[in-house]
Amino acid sequence: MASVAVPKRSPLSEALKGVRLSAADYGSIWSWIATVDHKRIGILYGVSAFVFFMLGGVEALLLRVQLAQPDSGFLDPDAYNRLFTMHGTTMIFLVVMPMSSAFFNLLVPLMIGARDVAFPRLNAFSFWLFLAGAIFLNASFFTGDILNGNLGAPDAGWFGYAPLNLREFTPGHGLDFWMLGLQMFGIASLAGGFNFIVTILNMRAPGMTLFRMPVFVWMTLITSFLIIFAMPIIAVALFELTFDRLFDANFFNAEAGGNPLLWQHMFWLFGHPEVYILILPAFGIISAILPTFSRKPLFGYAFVVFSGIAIGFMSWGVWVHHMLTTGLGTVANSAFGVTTILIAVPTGVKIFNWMATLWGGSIRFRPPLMFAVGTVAMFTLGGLSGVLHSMVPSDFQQQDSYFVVAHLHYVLFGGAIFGLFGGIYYWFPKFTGRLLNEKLGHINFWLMFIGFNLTFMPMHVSGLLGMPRRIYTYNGEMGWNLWNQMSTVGAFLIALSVLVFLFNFFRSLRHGEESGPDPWDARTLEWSIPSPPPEYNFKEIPTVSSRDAFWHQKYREDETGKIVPVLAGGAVDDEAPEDEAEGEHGHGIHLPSPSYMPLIAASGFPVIATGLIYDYALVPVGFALILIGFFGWVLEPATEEE
Amino acid sequence: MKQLLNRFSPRRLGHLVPIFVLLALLGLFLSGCDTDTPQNTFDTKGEVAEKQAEIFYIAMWPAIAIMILVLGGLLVIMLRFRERDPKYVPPQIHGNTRLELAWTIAPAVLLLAIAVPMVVTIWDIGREPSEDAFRVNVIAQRFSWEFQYPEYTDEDGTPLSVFDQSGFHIPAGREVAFYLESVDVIHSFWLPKLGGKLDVVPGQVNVLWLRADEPGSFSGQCAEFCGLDHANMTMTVIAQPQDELDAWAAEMLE
Amino acid sequence: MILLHTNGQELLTWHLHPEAIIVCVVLLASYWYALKVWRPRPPDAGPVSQRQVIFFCLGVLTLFIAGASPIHDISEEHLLSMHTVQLLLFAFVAPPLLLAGIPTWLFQALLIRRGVLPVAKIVLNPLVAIFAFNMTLVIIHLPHVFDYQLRNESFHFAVHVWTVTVGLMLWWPIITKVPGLPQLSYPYQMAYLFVQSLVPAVIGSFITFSRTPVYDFYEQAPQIWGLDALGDQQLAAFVMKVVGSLILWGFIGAAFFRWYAEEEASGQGLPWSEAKEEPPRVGLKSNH
Amino acid sequence: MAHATAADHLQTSTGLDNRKLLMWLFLASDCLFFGSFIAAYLLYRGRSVVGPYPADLFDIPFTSVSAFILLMSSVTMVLALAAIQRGNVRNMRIWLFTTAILGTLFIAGQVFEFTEFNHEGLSLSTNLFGTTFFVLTGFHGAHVTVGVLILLSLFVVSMRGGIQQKDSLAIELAGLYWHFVDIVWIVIFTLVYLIQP
Ligand code: HEA
Ligand code: HEA
Ligand code: CUA
Ligand SMILES: [Cu+2]
Repeated sequence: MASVAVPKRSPLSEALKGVRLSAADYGSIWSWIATVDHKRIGILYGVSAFVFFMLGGVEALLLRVQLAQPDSGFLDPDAYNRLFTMHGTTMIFLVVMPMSSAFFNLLVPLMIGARDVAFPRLNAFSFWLFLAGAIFLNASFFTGDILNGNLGAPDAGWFGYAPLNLREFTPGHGLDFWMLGLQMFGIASLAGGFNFIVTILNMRAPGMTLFRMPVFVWMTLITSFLIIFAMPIIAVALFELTFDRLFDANFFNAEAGGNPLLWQHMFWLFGHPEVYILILPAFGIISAILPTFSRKPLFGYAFVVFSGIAIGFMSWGVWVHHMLTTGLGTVANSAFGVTTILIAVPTGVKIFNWMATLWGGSIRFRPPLMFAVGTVAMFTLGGLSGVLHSMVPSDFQQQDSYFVVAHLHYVLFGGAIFGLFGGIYYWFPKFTGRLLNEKLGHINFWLMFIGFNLTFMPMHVSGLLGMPRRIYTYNGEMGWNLWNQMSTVGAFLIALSVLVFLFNFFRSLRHGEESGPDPWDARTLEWSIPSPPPEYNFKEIPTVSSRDAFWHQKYREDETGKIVPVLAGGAVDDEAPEDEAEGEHGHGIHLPSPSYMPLIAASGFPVIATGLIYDYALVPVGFALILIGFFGWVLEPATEEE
Repeated sequence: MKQLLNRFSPRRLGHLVPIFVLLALLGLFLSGCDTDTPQNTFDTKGEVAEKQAEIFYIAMWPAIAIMILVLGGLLVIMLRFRERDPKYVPPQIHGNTRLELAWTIAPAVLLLAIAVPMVVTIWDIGREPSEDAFRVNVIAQRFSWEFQYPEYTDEDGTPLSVFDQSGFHIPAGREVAFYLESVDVIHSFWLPKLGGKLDVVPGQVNVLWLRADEPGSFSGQCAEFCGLDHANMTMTVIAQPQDELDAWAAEMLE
Repeated sequence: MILLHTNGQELLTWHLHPEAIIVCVVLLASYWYALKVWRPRPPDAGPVSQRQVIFFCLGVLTLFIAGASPIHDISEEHLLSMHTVQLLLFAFVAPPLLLAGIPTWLFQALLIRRGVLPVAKIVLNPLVAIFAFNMTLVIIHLPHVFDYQLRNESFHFAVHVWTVTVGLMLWWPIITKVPGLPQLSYPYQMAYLFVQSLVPAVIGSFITFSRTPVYDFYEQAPQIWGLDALGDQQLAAFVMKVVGSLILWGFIGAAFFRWYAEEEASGQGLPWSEAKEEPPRVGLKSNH
Repeated sequence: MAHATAADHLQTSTGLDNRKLLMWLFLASDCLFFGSFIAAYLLYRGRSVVGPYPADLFDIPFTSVSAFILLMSSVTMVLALAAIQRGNVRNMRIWLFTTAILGTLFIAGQVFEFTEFNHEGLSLSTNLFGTTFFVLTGFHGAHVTVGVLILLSLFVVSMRGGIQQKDSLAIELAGLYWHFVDIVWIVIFTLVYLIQP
């Protein structure tokens, strides 16, 4: 990790020079592969996450078709089990988390007035390793005889409970791919987490104190801390599983005295902080959107921030609410029931502050605002069903029923996905220079909103009517038919809304209305630079003297206390510095050079994983790749030599 | 007049459509609660299920109130504060500490209040089964259930053991203590009308007590995903008066 | 099992605890002496505020309740959970109150003097304090030490006194601001308290999920209030983890909002009313 | 503050070097790795259904010696850092190399211990003790190995003149990591070897 200055004549750095791109190659395919620019990495994250969203969505549609009627033969049980496992795993790890990472990457440096993240190459490494893990995980589909409908994917559910996850009960390689793929993904998230903490703490523009940072940046900081403390726990659980499955160890083997509940403790000790890792970025996004579209500052900034910190902390003390029915005893259940319901308090503080932000504003109904308000409303519903879960005795009836499925989709789809869509509508112009079509945006929103409620509201009912989750079939007498049909219809409405979005996206990329630097009359720094932002972000690093700095540049109060625009304020100077090398008092703007090393290092991981499953000979090859990548990385100069 | 008309213009009513949809769904949702379907958790037929449903209601009504508060509040705000003059910039209000305290403390108090009956009920239904409970050992195995009745033994002293998923018998009106054991992976024992579930964890014996108030037949199923045929790990439990049960057992033992 | 018939009621009677009473009286007497008789106060310092006196008395009262009330007896004879309540009173409640009750000039008079100051600087160093406190916490919870403590009265008393002492060290940088002695800025206070909240949580989780009673003593102690040894132990862990964190997080919150207020007060740009026609380009002002 | 490469001539907001902050965060996160493994070990202590048990195998004097060696390597690491901070590259090299050697000795001791245990019938799959013991100490051993690799790389780079007084941060970071791994061993040694139920 330590980087070392190598004397200029080092043969290794000479040799490396041949394979290095210079910043001038910006634009070629290779420049994307070797990129270390946070904006490009952000786009790569976003696009991959969206592809996986479609994949996970299609998996969900298959599930819904199967469940549309009782005793359906559309999918066989094996396929069904693999599909819901992949659906859950994909949506959580390959969609919401990387989509959030996309926003971290795109926005954090711009919002704090930095040229890039603290460790650009570590950032690239993190993306490539995520992609490697994601592809590796999905490759498991092909380990079965896929043409004959035998998928090879994992089939133990997204939380893969022990001892079902042992080789004895789940033979085949699907689960091996799952555990190793997630392991890679975890390392990638860790790298990202470290990077963003350092970036936010250390790379702020002059005057950008912590309390002047946009709430989105705060949420990124909190999420990153959650990541660096939660990921190790799941990593250890997966390590232990790996040893059990591949080397006959006994961690979860009840016969040898092992305790299967150990897995659950570790999984949920990670898993509950994880759900806040999923939702806090969306909270950050709507904390940016609501003030802009109501033309008011965020209400209760300090309270919104501190409730985020409190949620982050409390999330460590509630994990047993996923294990209320495992027989841990009345004391544990009471204790964790109480801590769990208390987490509604800081979350409520956020909800109320958002409402107060809108109150008294001048609200513009543009698509980002629609999605943001949708998030507040739908997340509240999801949160409330969460509170119903945490009422322990009633959870005995709800646990592992469709009521849980309803809850988790309300918070994850209604909260996180709606928020992320809002973010896409909001910042699309910043990174493409064009607006997404507004009419289509509204259609997209209403279709998704109605489809979403139609899909998941009935699941509350079917759950309370005793429908367990993860069943591929049910008896027609159970009274669940109507509710399931509604869900299935709703799911296709959602799919339609996603198609509308895709159409809008591709059309607007080419034909969208030009946005200019600040289409929404926004408040934060990223809108003070041209759209799309130049490679170097800020021609001169800004000096910040207040929260919502950009807004204060545009508006002021006149004698009567009315707020009036400043005539010359907010004009964005989008000429490139005449001579780039002369940017900042003769220093030149040093951009980190592109590098292949992160990709090489990341590619070692799937090689090792494949080796562990199929042929140990590959393992050293993988290690060699990693070493080559890391050494090259440390030895090549970080910026182009002058 | 014009203003009034404007207030109810189709465009504005359009905004209300989703709310109507939501309300309609909510209505359906509430109506779902009192249908008579085999695994309806509200159609309680035993003490434990009843207490659990009670707790559900204790939390549900405040939840619905808060839902109306938040969704209704949002709706009002959206209608009342929508942009009228694009040039208008509202006063920049940064916060209000008293409000913040209010909406921190009020929910906390509400939650602690509903936590009291919750904890009481946890201890209430979480107690050990009583001395005179009818004991049944339940052995879960992928993907079927086995009931063993230590109270009914044959000449050699081996207890009566039943594998018939379509009819396990228990006494009505008497507490039944289920001793749950698994021979392979984790399952979950669930008879919705009699009470919430308890997991069947290999390597430990979990004890769940339930009581069927009246004779009847109750459907239940495995609730923890346990592999390929988890969906079909169902069971029907028949509660009958003690004498009928004894007769049934005697017949089975032959 | 002599006390098998005990019901909750008779446990609530008070017994005489001379050592606790002596400690409390000595504390109050010294406080009174320092304020009324010794009065080393510099001429420009204000009088002791009523609030401070109340805090100090509450602190002493807390010590008394923890050391001499039925809490003490139950924790010593029956319940681990009550023992944890007692520990919280000794370590997280009494020390902040006592510290808040002592005026700054008294600390200065006591600690800033030759021979004392260097020691005070070391002892009150936050790193030393947090280390000492948590080592104490871990060591007194080791099963052997713990069981011995319950069987030996004077050792038990010493443990309590020591707990209060390290508690005072722990809370020093949070409560007091004495020039010349170690202090922490608000963000560091938050970090400090956060770290402090981890150790009890770890011990707490370890005890919660132990499937057998960790401490022999309570396993054999007569049960009361329908709690068996395991349930009692889980309750103890809960108290340690949740109540302990609540206290710590109260202080973390306070530090956060004070920090915020401090920043707001110091760092506001030009107020809008003072801004002239062309305000400074706040967002994009150049660096140099 | 050290200014090692061109990239960080910018001042940071906290004044702490980016890489140093990164290292601290990494170590904090690593604590949870070790914490989880240790928790699993403690949870399963004394629950093995078949032998061999810890008491049958542990050779405390032997392990104490290797623990002592690792402890000494922390001292030499401190000396290496002190040397480069004074600008004494030669001494730095010597101490760096000594540290690496001591680390290697420790690994060798662990390999010996593992094979010895294996001979006496303890493998990863024998019982819970085998499983948790090998995975925990093996994970620590892997950390030490990585540390040795870092030290040797630094040594090689310094032989080619790549580390000067201004680059002392690199040594400092390696040292942070090394001391951390050392402290973890003290914890493991105490909990696994010394305190037995
Ligand atoms: C983004 C993800 C996310 C979020 C934010 C949450 C938030 C919450 N969750 Fe959820 N949860 C999941 C994702 C999430 N959850 C998932 C994926 C599962 C299933 C895992 C699986 O089994 O597959 C799950 C499962 C789950 C369970 C286990 C159910 C079971 O299996 O038996 C429980 C039980 O307590 C629970 C509770 C809660 C609570 C109390 C909150 C709270 O944080 C909610 C707080 C918010 C509010 C309450 C609304 C706003 C507040 C106000 C307006 C203030 C006033 C309110 C009151 C006074 C009540 N969740
Ligand atoms: C962020 C998380 C997330 C998201 C967004 C979703 C989205 C959806 N989920 Fe998800 N779901 C989970 C997380 C998520 N889910 C988790 C964690 C589980 C638990 C898994 C487990 O038990 O292990 C779960 C389980 C789960 C189940 C329960 C399975 C079972 O227990 O048996 C069901 C059943 O209906 C379901 C349905 C859906 C549907 C219909 C959507 C839809 O909203 C999806 C909409 C998206 C699309 C439709 C994509 C768009 C595609 C196109 C535009 C292509 C066009 C193609 C066609 C029209 C063919 N999900
Ligand atoms: Cu058994 Cu599911
Ligand atoms: Cu949770």
